[in-house]
Amino acid sequence: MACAATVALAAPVCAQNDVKSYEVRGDAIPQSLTGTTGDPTRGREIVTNRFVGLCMLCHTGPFPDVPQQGTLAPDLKGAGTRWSVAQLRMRIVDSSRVVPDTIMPAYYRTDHLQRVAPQFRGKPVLTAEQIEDVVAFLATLKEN
Amino acid sequence: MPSTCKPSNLTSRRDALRLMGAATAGYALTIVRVTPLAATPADMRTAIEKITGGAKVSAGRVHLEIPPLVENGNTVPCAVTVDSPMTAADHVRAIHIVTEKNPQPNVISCRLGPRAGRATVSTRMRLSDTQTVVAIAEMSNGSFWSGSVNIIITLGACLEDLI
Amino acid sequence: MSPMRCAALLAGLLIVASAIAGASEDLPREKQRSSYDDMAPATRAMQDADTDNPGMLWVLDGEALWRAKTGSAARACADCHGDAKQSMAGVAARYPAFDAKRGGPVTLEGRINACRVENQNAQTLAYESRELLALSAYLALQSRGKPIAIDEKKLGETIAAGRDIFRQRQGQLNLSCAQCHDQHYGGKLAGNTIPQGHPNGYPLYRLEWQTLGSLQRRLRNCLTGIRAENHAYGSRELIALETYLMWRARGMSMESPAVRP
Amino acid sequence: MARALVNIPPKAKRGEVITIRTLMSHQMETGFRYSTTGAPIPRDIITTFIATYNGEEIFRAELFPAIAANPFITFTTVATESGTIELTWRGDNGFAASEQATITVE
Repeated sequence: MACAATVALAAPVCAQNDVKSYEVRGDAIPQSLTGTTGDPTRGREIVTNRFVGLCMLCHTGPFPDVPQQGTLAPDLKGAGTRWSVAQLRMRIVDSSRVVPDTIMPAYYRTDHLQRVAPQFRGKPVLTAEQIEDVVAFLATLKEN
Repeated sequence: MPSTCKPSNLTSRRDALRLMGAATAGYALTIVRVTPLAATPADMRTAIEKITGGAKVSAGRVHLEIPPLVENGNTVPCAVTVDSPMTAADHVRAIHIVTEKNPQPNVISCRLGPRAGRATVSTRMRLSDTQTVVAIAEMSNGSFWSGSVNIIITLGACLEDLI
Repeated sequence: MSPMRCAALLAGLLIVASAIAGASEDLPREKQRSSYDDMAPATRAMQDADTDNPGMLWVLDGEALWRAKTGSAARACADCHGDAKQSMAGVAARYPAFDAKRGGPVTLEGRINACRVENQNAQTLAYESRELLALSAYLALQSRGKPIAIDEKKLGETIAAGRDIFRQRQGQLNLSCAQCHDQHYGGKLAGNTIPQGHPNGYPLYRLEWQTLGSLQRRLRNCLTGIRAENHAYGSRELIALETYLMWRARGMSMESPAVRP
Repeated sequence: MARALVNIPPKAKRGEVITIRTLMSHQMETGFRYSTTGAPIPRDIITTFIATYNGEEIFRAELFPAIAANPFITFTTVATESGTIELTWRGDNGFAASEQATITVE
């Protein structure tokens, strides 16, 4: 019953502005946000670009060409072994649905946010295409 | 089971969380990321040739000291010391600092002589990226010596609005 | 409803709950750590020697402005306050202070401007102007080594309002000040050590800026970084945040003009 | 206001090597930046720094845009005789500033 009462509050998965709807199963989003598989090469560029993916600000990863990686979040090494593609997608789209108090921003959510700067309002951090590229790349990180 | 997609109806709550509220009037955010044109290692070689007039540069005698942890590329402390007795007969005439990837290779060119007593100068420079920095000394006998160091630059994590 | 759906909704609920409560303790005093302690030796050296500290260039300007007659009253700060080394010793460590006339907090910059308007018949100085930075640096220097002491009895409400802002998740990146500066200090955000964020050295010379700047400029930088709507200089929100941060740093030694990466 | 911070020891022994530390307030605008409207911001830097000791040049530096704002330069000189050390900074847009200090050599 408690669940039913909270539907309105806890339904962030909504097509709003640039965010399309997606289906969550457990801790995973099985379907590609774009309907196609992403490009891991482009994904690597996004992940390692501190102004686009922002990943390396917090995460460490097996990228010798990226100096000064963050230490606030888990090493991305082996991410593709630890998680399935569907689980990776969930964690990038909205990791707070897996770890509620995470510091990781939801990369594909535009609601439940406060005081967003005007130029970012209604926009997710990454587009559906970029997220698929990132997922495709992280899935290749098999080395533990 | 798929999650439903309902329009979220949180406007009032979000507004309540806005804390004292209002958007600031007249606020305009301008993010300026300065990405200057970068010189190349070839430009640095050209700059060195201009300094030396094409003379041979030997590695050694020049010590370029830059702290191992450079916290910001906009202000990098550096000191150059040259092994030299700094006598009238044998001294350093000039010390130059050049870089590989800054928009322009030259950083500073200093003229000194035996009156300096020691061949040591220091300054603070800007480094646009992780790169090699080279110091060149011109000796009183016309020979050129150099020392170099590769510097890793910490980039600021956040961009700021230009004020 | 399936358990799975329920779990998803529950997770959603938790987000809401944690956003509302945000209930962590204030950083305990025994854990307070100045950003100075995390700086590289070369950067510390730049702060330590007055002849190497670029912030002292503003202090020199401030000293001259302190003695300069200004406004239609043709009155210098020194005409009323005398030698700042005596009259202003420890003053900046008590700002923001409670202003009885306004019934609320006033920052050091706000006090300087109020004094200009009320006693010198001069124009206010803009935030981040050379003059305001110079005067505030000169005043703050007179508190160097003094412990920060905010009037928590009179400024309790402002401190509480600042704490709320400090703990509010905001911006496209949905981060609060507290998440970085209470919970993850010491960690590396890219190559940068996250400091506890104590304002014990303002105005300070930031290597990144290559100039002196106020605490409010720094706060605005952080808000920009998390892609949040910004607050205007001198706004109630920034003053509240400034007051809370100074209270949070109570007892710490003033280092102005500090040098920071 | 062209403020400088200069540190020259007021006293030295004859023949002693002294270090002169200088800090000059100047933004050192590189000429490689653009304003928010996309217009290039013109270069405005200090280009030359000269030190003289009783009128004789003892040190000179040519500065480029890669020198950080508020240029900091240190160098050494042999304390030869009592007198005046004069430091001069020159730059774009007619920038000129100088500082003097006296030194007593025993």
